[in-house]
Amino acid sequence: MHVLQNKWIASNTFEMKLTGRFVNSMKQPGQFLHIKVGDGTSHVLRRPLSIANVDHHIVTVIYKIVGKGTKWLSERKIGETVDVIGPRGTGFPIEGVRNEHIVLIGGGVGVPPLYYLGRKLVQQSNTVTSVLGFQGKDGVFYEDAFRELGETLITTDDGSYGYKGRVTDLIGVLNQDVTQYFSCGPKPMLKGVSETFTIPGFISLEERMGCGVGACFACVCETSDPEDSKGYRKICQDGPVFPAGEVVL
Amino acid sequence: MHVLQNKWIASNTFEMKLTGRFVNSMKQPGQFLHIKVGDGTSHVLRRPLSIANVDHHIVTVIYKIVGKGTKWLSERKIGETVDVIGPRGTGFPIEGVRNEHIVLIGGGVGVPPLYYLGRKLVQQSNTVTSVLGFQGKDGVFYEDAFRELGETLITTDDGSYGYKGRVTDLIGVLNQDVTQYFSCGPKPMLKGVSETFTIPGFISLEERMGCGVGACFACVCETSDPEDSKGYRKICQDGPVFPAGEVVL
Amino acid sequence: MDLRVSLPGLELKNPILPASGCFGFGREFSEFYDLNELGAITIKAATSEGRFGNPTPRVAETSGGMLNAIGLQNPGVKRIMEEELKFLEQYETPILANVAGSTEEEYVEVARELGAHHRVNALELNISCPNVKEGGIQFGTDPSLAASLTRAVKSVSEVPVYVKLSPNTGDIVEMAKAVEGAGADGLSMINTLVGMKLDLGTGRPILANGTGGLSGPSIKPVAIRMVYQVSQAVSIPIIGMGGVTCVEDVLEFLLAGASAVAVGTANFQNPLICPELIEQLPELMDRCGYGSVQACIGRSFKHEETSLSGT
Amino acid sequence: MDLRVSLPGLELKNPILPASGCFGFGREFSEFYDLNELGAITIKAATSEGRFGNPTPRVAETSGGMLNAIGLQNPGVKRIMEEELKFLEQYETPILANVAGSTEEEYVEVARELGAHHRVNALELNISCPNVKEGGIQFGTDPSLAASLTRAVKSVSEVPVYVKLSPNTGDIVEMAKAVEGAGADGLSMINTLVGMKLDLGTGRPILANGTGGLSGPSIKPVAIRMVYQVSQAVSIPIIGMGGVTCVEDVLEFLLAGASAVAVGTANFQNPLICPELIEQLPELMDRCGYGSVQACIGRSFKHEETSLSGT
Ligand SMILES: Cc1cc2nc3c(=O)[nH]c(=O)nc-3n(C[C@H](O)[C@H](O)[C@H](O)COP(=O)(O)OP(=O)(O)OC[C@H]3O[C@@H](n4cnc5c(N)ncnc54)[C@H](O)[C@@H]3O)c2cc1C
Ligand SMILES: Cc1cc2nc3c(=O)[nH]c(=O)nc-3n(C[C@H](O)[C@H](O)[C@H](O)COP(=O)(O)OP(=O)(O)OC[C@H]3O[C@@H](n4cnc5c(N)ncnc54)[C@H](O)[C@@H]3O)c2cc1C
Ligand SMILES: Cc1cc2nc3c(=O)[nH]c(=O)nc-3n(C[C@H](O)[C@H](O)[C@H](O)COP(=O)(O)O)c2cc1C
Ligand SMILES: Cc1cc2nc3c(=O)[nH]c(=O)nc-3n(C[C@H](O)[C@H](O)[C@H](O)COP(=O)(O)O)c2cc1C
Ligand code: FES
Ligand code: FES
Repeated sequence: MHVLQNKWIASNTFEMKLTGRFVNSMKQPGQFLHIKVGDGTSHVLRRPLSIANVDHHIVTVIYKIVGKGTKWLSERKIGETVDVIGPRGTGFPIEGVRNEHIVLIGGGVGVPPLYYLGRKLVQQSNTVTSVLGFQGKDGVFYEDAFRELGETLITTDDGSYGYKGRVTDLIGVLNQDVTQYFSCGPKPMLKGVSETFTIPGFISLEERMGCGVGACFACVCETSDPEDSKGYRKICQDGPVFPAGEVVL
Repeated sequence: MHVLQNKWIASNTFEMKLTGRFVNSMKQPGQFLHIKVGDGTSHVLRRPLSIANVDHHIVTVIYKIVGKGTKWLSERKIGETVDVIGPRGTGFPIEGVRNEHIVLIGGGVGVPPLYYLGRKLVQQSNTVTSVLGFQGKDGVFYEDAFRELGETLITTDDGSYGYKGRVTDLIGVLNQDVTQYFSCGPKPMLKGVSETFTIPGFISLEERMGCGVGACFACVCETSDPEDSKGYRKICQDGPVFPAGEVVL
Repeated sequence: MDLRVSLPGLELKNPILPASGCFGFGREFSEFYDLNELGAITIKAATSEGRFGNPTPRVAETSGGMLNAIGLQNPGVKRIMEEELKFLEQYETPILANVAGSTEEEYVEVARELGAHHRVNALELNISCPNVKEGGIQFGTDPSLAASLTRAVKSVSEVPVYVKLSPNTGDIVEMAKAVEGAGADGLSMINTLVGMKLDLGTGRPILANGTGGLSGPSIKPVAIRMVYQVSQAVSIPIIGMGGVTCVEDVLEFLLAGASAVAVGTANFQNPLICPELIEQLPELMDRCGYGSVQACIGRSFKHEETSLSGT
Repeated sequence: MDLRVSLPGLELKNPILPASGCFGFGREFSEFYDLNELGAITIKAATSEGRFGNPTPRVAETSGGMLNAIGLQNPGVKRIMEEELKFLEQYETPILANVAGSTEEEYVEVARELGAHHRVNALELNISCPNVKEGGIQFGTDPSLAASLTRAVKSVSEVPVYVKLSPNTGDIVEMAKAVEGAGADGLSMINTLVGMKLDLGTGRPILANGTGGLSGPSIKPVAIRMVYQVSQAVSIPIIGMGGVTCVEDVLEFLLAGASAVAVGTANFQNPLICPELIEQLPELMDRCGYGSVQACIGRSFKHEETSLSGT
């Protein structure tokens, strides 16, 4: 796919816009792109990045530089080509979700897929409240974009912006009419979120991936139900989104 | 060093002009630059390329794409930086060479260092005749540049340009007043050249290199003199240029 | 250009097959291309009962390679036959079924069942999985254990048996000869080298299992060397693998002495790698002056023999 | 930040030293920086007589690594002492002298001479050179031969003896324990993995020697795994090496259990790599929360022990 934009939007965080094949099949929020990084075979594994938005043949990903692959990505210039497989995985099941009050809960690099999700939900006449957690003020991104979708609460670990603390701390103050939650972020956060809420919800998991297409069994997680016929789920194929409670966190 | 130019000049052959540190120390023709190719550690060995010219803080190399490293080099764009160690090695000993008639004999990627050598020799009031061999018409480069230095004979393996045959075939027709020869090219050519000539000469060798600085013993060749106290020479340090007959070809 | 290779149990229309464990049971890749294009399909290791495998993380990237410690996760031989081989019935491509186990009895049981399945053309005895304590690696590092296991499996298998060798040994030739002597019909080599990567943040190994198997371009020189040495020491054919990412690598394995070439890790970077290699191979062989795959096999040393004997 | 490490015979002011064979005798690199910056210097293998080594080509590049088959070229122990150690007298950096040979007698002779030289602080017994038929590799793959050689060398050496282990073995821990039992004062690991690369044009191996030793980033996961396993099984210190190219790699070796870290192949890409690593190490250690090199050593498993024992 072609790079249309690749810009710094927050501390070590970049927003990349791509266009090319596949974009039209990117319809379900929560899916990811599987991106080749580096030249030749210097990096044998692709990097999964969530779809943060799709708009007029343009797909957006938002990524944080954490290692060599994301570093390499951040150095791509406009007009260059990036080798992308996607969309992969099973995203948030929002078909038919209408006129509900949904809360989106995201932490760090779990925030990006929630934006596309929120946009879709609003298009489907839902009310959306977003609770987004970041490490600190420097790391906050897309605040205004989320505000356009609905009420948006920001937390930072160090209190340098918004509420000081974790997103789970705010669950109690949420409006009682919330009907469902969708969440993406680090495992401890997802655990906290799914243990705190009593309403139904869906969570999106991360795991180190090999193939990213369901063939290598690198990314499995256990099902909560010991009677489940398979006993496991593949995050790259059955997920990354699962109904809260389906898999062991 | 900074890339000032990187252009196709003949079949699979590129001319790259660089500027930066070191250029002022590049005084002896026949030395080489030791160039890092690829990103990070995808290629652990540098590539040796002869200095083809030095002019006003600009150094020229001419290279043929034969593998991944030269391919990578050919994709460098103006303004990019290339990591260069150099000048390395011992070149042609031309200090004090004046008013002689010198013949330069080069084959393929052995031609580039002869151009800088020829320029220096002409500056030192020598007469220069060049005999340059290429695979075919498409591969010929720098013909006009050499003609400006003196008489220039071109041979091609397939006869598609100039004389058909090998550079050694032309040694017989050279003017009798030739006093020295300097040669660079593939080993069989150097062998032919040094066996045909009776006058003194210098030849420049190629070998796969590890360090390129004399520390790893990858690039040694045997001395012809079995009584030589070391018995070997390092091409990257003692050479690549040797008096004809000093080392075993 | 003749790409055919005829191996015990496997009539390959071209020498390219996916390596076990990197291709699941073919289902996912069938979305990318028609599996009938492949020379053969190696399916993921089967054990007698289903196994969940190791805790995650199970993979980590290294310079020019990767580590995996999947831990032989598979649904067990029964479900593999019922669900996966069933799915593969729609294709004609020969199937090489990878067999794993903790005990000789388990190997024998799995081999008996899979070898009797009409869709399985040959077995690949995985005595080299470094990632589970009870994964057969003990068989893969001791030539006499390997030989006795090979003999036991051969005695029950209805199809030819390829033994997959571990590179984690000081003497690969000895191992190869031992299993050849025990009746192996062919060899697969190499499995992964045992490696480790630490997470500098936590100070601990990235893989939950601690160590993992190193695969990818990094290990190709080791694989080429082993295929080169073993193919000159045995007379059974070798399926070569380890770090193949491009058509030049395929030719290198053939020249080193492999009769077919399996592609593992590279499927992860490029799901279309196998059909691309099949498409590109004739042109490269032609350029290098080979008229058939058969003519390439072992050329590196056959060549030498010829020139040494003075002709 | 305390970078000091105290090892048998070697008082290192920092844990970085060049690996044997990738640094000659220091002369060439002394043009790039002051050798006094180094923790120690490992010099190229010495044999009793000068050796010319293997025919060229002696090196080939691989994906993320390289093969070499230099073949122990060196001017012989006498000239090394007269010319090279003489040159190194101007520096204060401790010297680890690499000892090779074809027979036990040769090793013993070289070790006696080098060990008696006032400029040599410790010996590194190279029982792992894969590149010459008579290069000691037989000692490196057989634990009892390795132990007897170690004993013989220890009995004549005036300085501590480090044994350099080969990774081309199925059981590195057994080998390490054997030489520890025979009196080794320390271990160096790893030497190169045996590999090969073919030239597709000629069909033959690129290296004139056929096989060569694989080094560079490719082999790092194997090296880390071996250091991790061995450091938990022995109580003598380890000089770790294999594929170090950046300061993160240095820390990874320390955490895995190495007490010092040698840099080989990376000197070829960046002649300034050693001083650069020394300069960068404090910042990285600080960022990862380590106050001294000592605190890093073996942290990967010491950590585990702690958490397993529940504290
Ligand atoms: C389904 C999914 C969606 C994701 N979406 C986003 C996103 O939208 N934005 C974003 O910034 N990050 C996202 N991540 C995390 C992202 O994939 C990693 O940060 C990235 O792969 C790190 O690559 P690297 O080369 O920079 O790091 P390195 O540490 O050098 O990577 C080495 C290897 O580890 C893997 N790895 C490292 N960290 C992670 C991680 N947290 N999760 C999975 N694999 C990892 C890499 O993929 C690679 O194989 C997502 C992960 C998953 C599984
Ligand atoms: C002193 C010297 C001067 C040279 N000058 C020139 C020049 O001016 N122009 C030019 O086009 N070429 C020159 N060469 C050859 C050039 O170095 C190789 O063509 C180049 O290194 C190939 O790199 P690659 O990555 O494209 O090929 P690959 O085959 O992928 O390289 C793999 C490895 O082999 C080495 N290698 C491959 N071919 C050669 C060779 N012929 N000589 C030495 N090493 C080789 C590479 O350096 C690398 O380490 C010179 C070689 C030497 C030794
Ligand atoms: C994720 C993964 C899973 C693997 N699983 C198996 C397996 O189940 N059985 C087996 O024999 N080999 C298994 N292997 C080893 C490969 O089949 C192959 O031998 C090895 O990876 C070297 O080839 P490559 O470098 O092309 O990947 C696995 C390799 C990987 C990377
Ligand atoms: C060109 C070259 C020459 C070597 N010569 C020796 C040697 O003489 N003695 C020795 O013990 N190891 C020798 N080695 C092995 C290195 O010391 C080191 O163990 C190995 O290369 C792994 O480290 P690296 O990946 O950092 O290079 C040599 C390695 C290379 C690349
Ligand atoms: S990453 Fe291979 S199965 Fe999910
Ligand atoms: S390349 Fe290392 S000595 Fe010449």
